Amino acid sequence: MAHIVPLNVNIKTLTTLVVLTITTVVTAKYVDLGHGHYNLLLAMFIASIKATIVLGWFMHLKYDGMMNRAIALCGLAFLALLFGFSYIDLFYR
Amino acid sequence: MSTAKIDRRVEHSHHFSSMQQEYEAGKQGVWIFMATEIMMFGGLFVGYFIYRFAYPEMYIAGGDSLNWVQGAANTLVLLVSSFTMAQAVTETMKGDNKKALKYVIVTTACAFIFLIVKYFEYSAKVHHGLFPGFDMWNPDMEYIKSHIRDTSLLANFSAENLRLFFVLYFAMTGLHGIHILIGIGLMFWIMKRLKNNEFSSKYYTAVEGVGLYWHIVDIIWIFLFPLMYLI
Amino acid sequence: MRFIGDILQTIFGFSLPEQASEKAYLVDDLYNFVLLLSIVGFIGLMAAMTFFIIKYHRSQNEKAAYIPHNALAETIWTVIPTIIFVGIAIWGLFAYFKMEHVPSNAYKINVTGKQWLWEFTYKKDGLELNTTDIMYVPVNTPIVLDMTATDVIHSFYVPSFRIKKDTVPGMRTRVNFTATKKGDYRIFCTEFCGTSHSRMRGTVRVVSKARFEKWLNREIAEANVSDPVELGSRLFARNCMTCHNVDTTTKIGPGLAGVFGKNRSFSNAADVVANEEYIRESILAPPAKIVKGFPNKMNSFAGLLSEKDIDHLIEYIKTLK
Amino acid sequence: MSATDAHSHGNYINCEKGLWSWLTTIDHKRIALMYFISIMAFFLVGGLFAILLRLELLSPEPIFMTGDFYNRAMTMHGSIMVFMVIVPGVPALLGNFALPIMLGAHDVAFPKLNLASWYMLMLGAAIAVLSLFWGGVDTGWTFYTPYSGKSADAVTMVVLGAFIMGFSSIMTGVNFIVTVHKLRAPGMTMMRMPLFVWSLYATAIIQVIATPVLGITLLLLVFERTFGVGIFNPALGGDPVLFQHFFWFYSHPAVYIMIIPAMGIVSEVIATFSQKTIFGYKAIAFSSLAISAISFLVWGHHMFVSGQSALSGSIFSVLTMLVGVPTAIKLFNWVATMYKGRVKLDTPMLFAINFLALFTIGGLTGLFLAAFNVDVHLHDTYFVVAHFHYTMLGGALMGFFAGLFYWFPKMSGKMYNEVQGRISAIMTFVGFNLTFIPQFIMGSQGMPRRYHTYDGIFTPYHVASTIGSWIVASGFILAIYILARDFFKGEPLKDGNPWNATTLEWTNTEIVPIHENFTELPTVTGRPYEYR
Ligand code: HEA
Ligand code: HEA
Ligand code: HEC
Ligand code: CUA
Ligand SMILES: [Cu+2]
Repeated sequence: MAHIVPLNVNIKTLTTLVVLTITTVVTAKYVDLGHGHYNLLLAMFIASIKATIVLGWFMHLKYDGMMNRAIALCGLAFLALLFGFSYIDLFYR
Repeated sequence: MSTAKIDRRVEHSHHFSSMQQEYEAGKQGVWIFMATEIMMFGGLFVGYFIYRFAYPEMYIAGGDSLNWVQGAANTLVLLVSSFTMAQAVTETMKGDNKKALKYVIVTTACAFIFLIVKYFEYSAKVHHGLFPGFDMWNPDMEYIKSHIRDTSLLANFSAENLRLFFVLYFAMTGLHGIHILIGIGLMFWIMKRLKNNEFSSKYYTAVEGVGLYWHIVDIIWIFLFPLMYLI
Repeated sequence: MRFIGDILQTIFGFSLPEQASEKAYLVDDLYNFVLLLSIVGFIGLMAAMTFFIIKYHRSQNEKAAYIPHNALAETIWTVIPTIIFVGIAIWGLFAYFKMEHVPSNAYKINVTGKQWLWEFTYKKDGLELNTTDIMYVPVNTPIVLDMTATDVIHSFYVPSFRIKKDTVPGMRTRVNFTATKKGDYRIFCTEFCGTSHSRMRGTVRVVSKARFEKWLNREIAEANVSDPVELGSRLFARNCMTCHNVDTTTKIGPGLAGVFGKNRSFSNAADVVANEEYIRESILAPPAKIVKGFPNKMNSFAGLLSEKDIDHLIEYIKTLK
Repeated sequence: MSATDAHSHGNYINCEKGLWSWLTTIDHKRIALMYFISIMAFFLVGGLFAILLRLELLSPEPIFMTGDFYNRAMTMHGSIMVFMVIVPGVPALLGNFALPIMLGAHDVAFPKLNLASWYMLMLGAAIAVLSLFWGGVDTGWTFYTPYSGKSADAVTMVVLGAFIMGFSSIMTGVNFIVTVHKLRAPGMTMMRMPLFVWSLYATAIIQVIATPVLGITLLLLVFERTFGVGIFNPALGGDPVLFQHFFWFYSHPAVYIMIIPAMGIVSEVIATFSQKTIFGYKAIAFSSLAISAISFLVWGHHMFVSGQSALSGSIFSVLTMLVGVPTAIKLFNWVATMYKGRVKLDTPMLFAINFLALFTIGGLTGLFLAAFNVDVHLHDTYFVVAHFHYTMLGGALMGFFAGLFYWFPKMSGKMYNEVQGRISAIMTFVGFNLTFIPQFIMGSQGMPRRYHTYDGIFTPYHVASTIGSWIVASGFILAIYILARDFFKGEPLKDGNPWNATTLEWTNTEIVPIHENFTELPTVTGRPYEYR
């Protein structure tokens, strides 16, 4: 019925995730990007990549129908909204 | 069939018209629940960022006082468990309940390891008076000072604000921990059914659903780890 | 434009309170405009509906027509409301920013909301005046209120001025107005704040500039007396009078005349001679020594009165003979 | 299959007997009836509080309530009506009954989840109502911090109750979305779905996306109270306005959870009682989706004077106006549907007309509130109270009752007493306007809401309003009485489609549907409402 993800793909996914985790730790702990929120942004960027990989491969979104992708995206989009508007208030108060 | 006494599903429930339809419906239902999970944790993340920009130094101080090695270890544990869970789904889809069961057991073991590490972390925090409730808040400032990476940050720093960091730390990791506990419950349910050989290449919705749930729990941790421990 | 506004105001004015500030018309104009539009829209829609119901009642109409849609009609009633609604919004924004604009010469009063009263603080030449209940302001003078709250959120509302703003603990909010007519106007608290929310009312008293100056000079001088006995007597009147008389008669608590220096006996402690320490303790920890024959009715004033206040009270109580 | 055999005789009501068979049923129609009973009970309790409030407000000074008692009654009234009556009302009761049949499905996608949802509502409601015995709650239904962080102990209970009821709402939402996506009968394309189903679909999206945020907000409030954590407490560095953002991120979309399904009912009723195809099917269907999407962008209009930044206020004001557009489209389309139709004013249609008139007023007064500077004057006055009663009571609840009378014959197999039904519709209309029009006027004049005592100048309006409340209450009590009595004693139907409606629940089922809805799934060949 649905796509079966073989062992070696799962292993590759895991390896990538582990490598990215190490990157997160190293960049956050030992690379100082100076003032501002650059370290934060970098860490969030890597975390987003990791989340995308989990969503795509472990959670099979890559092989899944449009609808489930849309549902996942929908959650994220509305979350972005909550973020966006709350910040507009806080930063311009 | 020779395995007649085993309650193996070959027939869809009465209100569906095919196994395929039932499978897709079930999976979609789980996905929608995942969207609600995203929104729920999302609210906490919004709170996190708002206060982070309001009191950056307290987040640095708070984060530095956490044990990032334990955090990183837990991240790896969860990643591995995600992998074994994904593999369990793969095996179930192939119809091999036995192999799948083994993978689920490893996943559950990882979940327990995670909780044990968490227990040590929490008790260390409580020990240093960093639990912001039940009148236990009594921060050990020496401890904070000895961990902070840049002592100049302590200049404009108040214990009250530090409290906010630990509020969010305990709220977010606590809620995440509760999800892990629920996950463990679901794992046991799945294990029982795998043991009974209930799944087949035609019917594996439950395993896949639990898998999806487990991966979402992992994703949340992927964000929590750098935000709490590293940055 | 003002002319049209005035006409609408005469028609619909009954539903709004008296305009008593310079910018009140900004609210009323838009209110009246939307009201007019709503009435037209509502009557139009209802008239059409009633007409259809009567004309096409089942007893009148044998066969229904088949009209699944009509692009023109639907476009019209999408586009026109959009324009009107967005127009209203933009009008509202401009009016809002006009109202929010604070003239640079505005006179500043600090407002503090607390359960359940409003406190107003005037500053002049480094002196301060705190009042409650009635806020005096000069007429035709731009005023800006710098507001906060001490416990929970309240909201400062003067209907006749068309101003309202929450007062939030830990935050400063501002509101401004220019009163145009002398008289008394109501202040309401419009953010739910507990038991006596509905009693958290006050008055703005708009007076001539000269009278305001006079009032302020008098009150501020009054308020800034430095004689400890005088200050103590005021504190006493505000906080203690409900339970204590200043002679020897009993009210809820004992009359305090002549207490100082006398031997006191208690139902729960050994006798002492009333000295400053004892009075201080009576104010901060009343139950420690409960005067014989009296109930333990007095609440501690710790946190409510400052050290200075207590010194003043003691000085005053000393004088009671 | 064995399950089917047990149900193969009789209809869904009498195919199984005994209380236990009801409490364990997973038949969506039976669950709907259980919701019927519970929601009507909640409504009467909520209404009772309203009547008490109105009695107390007869005089500017207290009559028989203390301030604390009034505040508790006001909070209970608001919370019960919102969380226990009008949010679950249409979707969980009428939606549960009609949605699967309208789609040509045997049941919702997850019948057990459906039953669990009912139990969640009951559990949450029990906790919330029982809090009365722990001293009650006096925060208003909005639970604003910091007040709610320190007021009465029972806040924690009510908030937990609302949290649990939130899960009930999410479960219903998930169920409906999946049912719509996956369980449509052969030939039932999305564009052939009845408009009620479209509206429930749009509603379910809001339920699923917005409710979790309410959940987390309430949970934080519970933490705040039990651990004293201080996220929303300025004294501890928290931000009280943040609570309002979180709360309204749910609660504004929630008002559309209330109204969109009612709009769906009105679409059904108007098409059926005009015996004419609905005007602008697509526009009505998509405007539901548009409303639910835009509804997430406007929550800040509840916070215009809260100290939120002027920039966000401006953005929210403009976006709020945009919500009015799809709503206006619907109203115009409904009236256009009557044009050249064959209109008959039976009870459901009368309630639908109540809806049209009253909701239009409610919506139009929303425009006053959405205009940034006008709201400065009107915020938290009785103008707002009148606005939301016009939308929630005049809109959502009238639509709800239209639906109750409309589907009543299908639910019970009986016909209600038409004359009495019409009387109840007219009574609610008259009483409603008498109650709430005075509130618009006194609100504009500056009467603040949540006031136990008030300034004497408002007395005449309050008296009129209280008298009106007796008439509305009698109207609704009459309506509920008719429905309850005729469920058992009404005249049995001879025809399974008394309204000559076109949707599957009328055309393709028995007079009272069987347990499985259809013996054979229908095949759909065209749109609904094809009266030619
Ligand atoms: C069912 C519930 C419901 C619905 C549908 C609405 C619909 C709307 N609401 Fe309302 N609202 C509430 C329930 C609801 N509301 C509640 C409960 C509160 C108070 C909460 C609390 O504080 O306790 C509230 C409060 C509230 C406020 C905050 C007030 C304040 O506290 O200061 C605002 C402000 O913008 C607002 C606006 C609107 C608008 C613009 C709409 C729009 O969706 C309306 C759109 C409809 C129309 C516009 C009418 C139809 C149009 C025509 C017929 C077109 C023809 C007319 C012309 C061309 C002019 N509402
Ligand atoms: C769907 C929602 C809904 C509904 C239907 C109603 C219905 C009514 N409401 Fe309510 N109301 C709210 C939602 C609703 N309300 C909300 C959200 C608030 C805000 C709360 C807050 O500020 O936090 C509010 C606030 C509110 C106030 C303002 C309180 C204040 O600010 O101080 C008032 C005052 O008049 C009021 C009146 C009424 C009246 C007269 C009815 C009438 O229509 C009720 C009709 C009555 C009945 C239908 C039943 C009567 C039953 C009996 C008389 C006895 C029988 C009883 C048993 C057998 C148990 N309501
Ligand atoms: C609620 C009523 C109440 C208020 C308000 C109150 N008191 Fe008292 N007070 C009492 C009672 C009753 C006693 C006697 C019981 C006791 O000693 O605690 C008392 C006792 C005292 C005594 C000891 C008198 C003695 O005879 O030895 C002093 C001094 C005193 N109060 C001062 C004050 C001052 C100063 C204030 C205002 C800042 C104040 N009280 C406000 C009720 C009150
Ligand atoms: Cu202060 Cu309401
Ligand atoms: Cu709103």
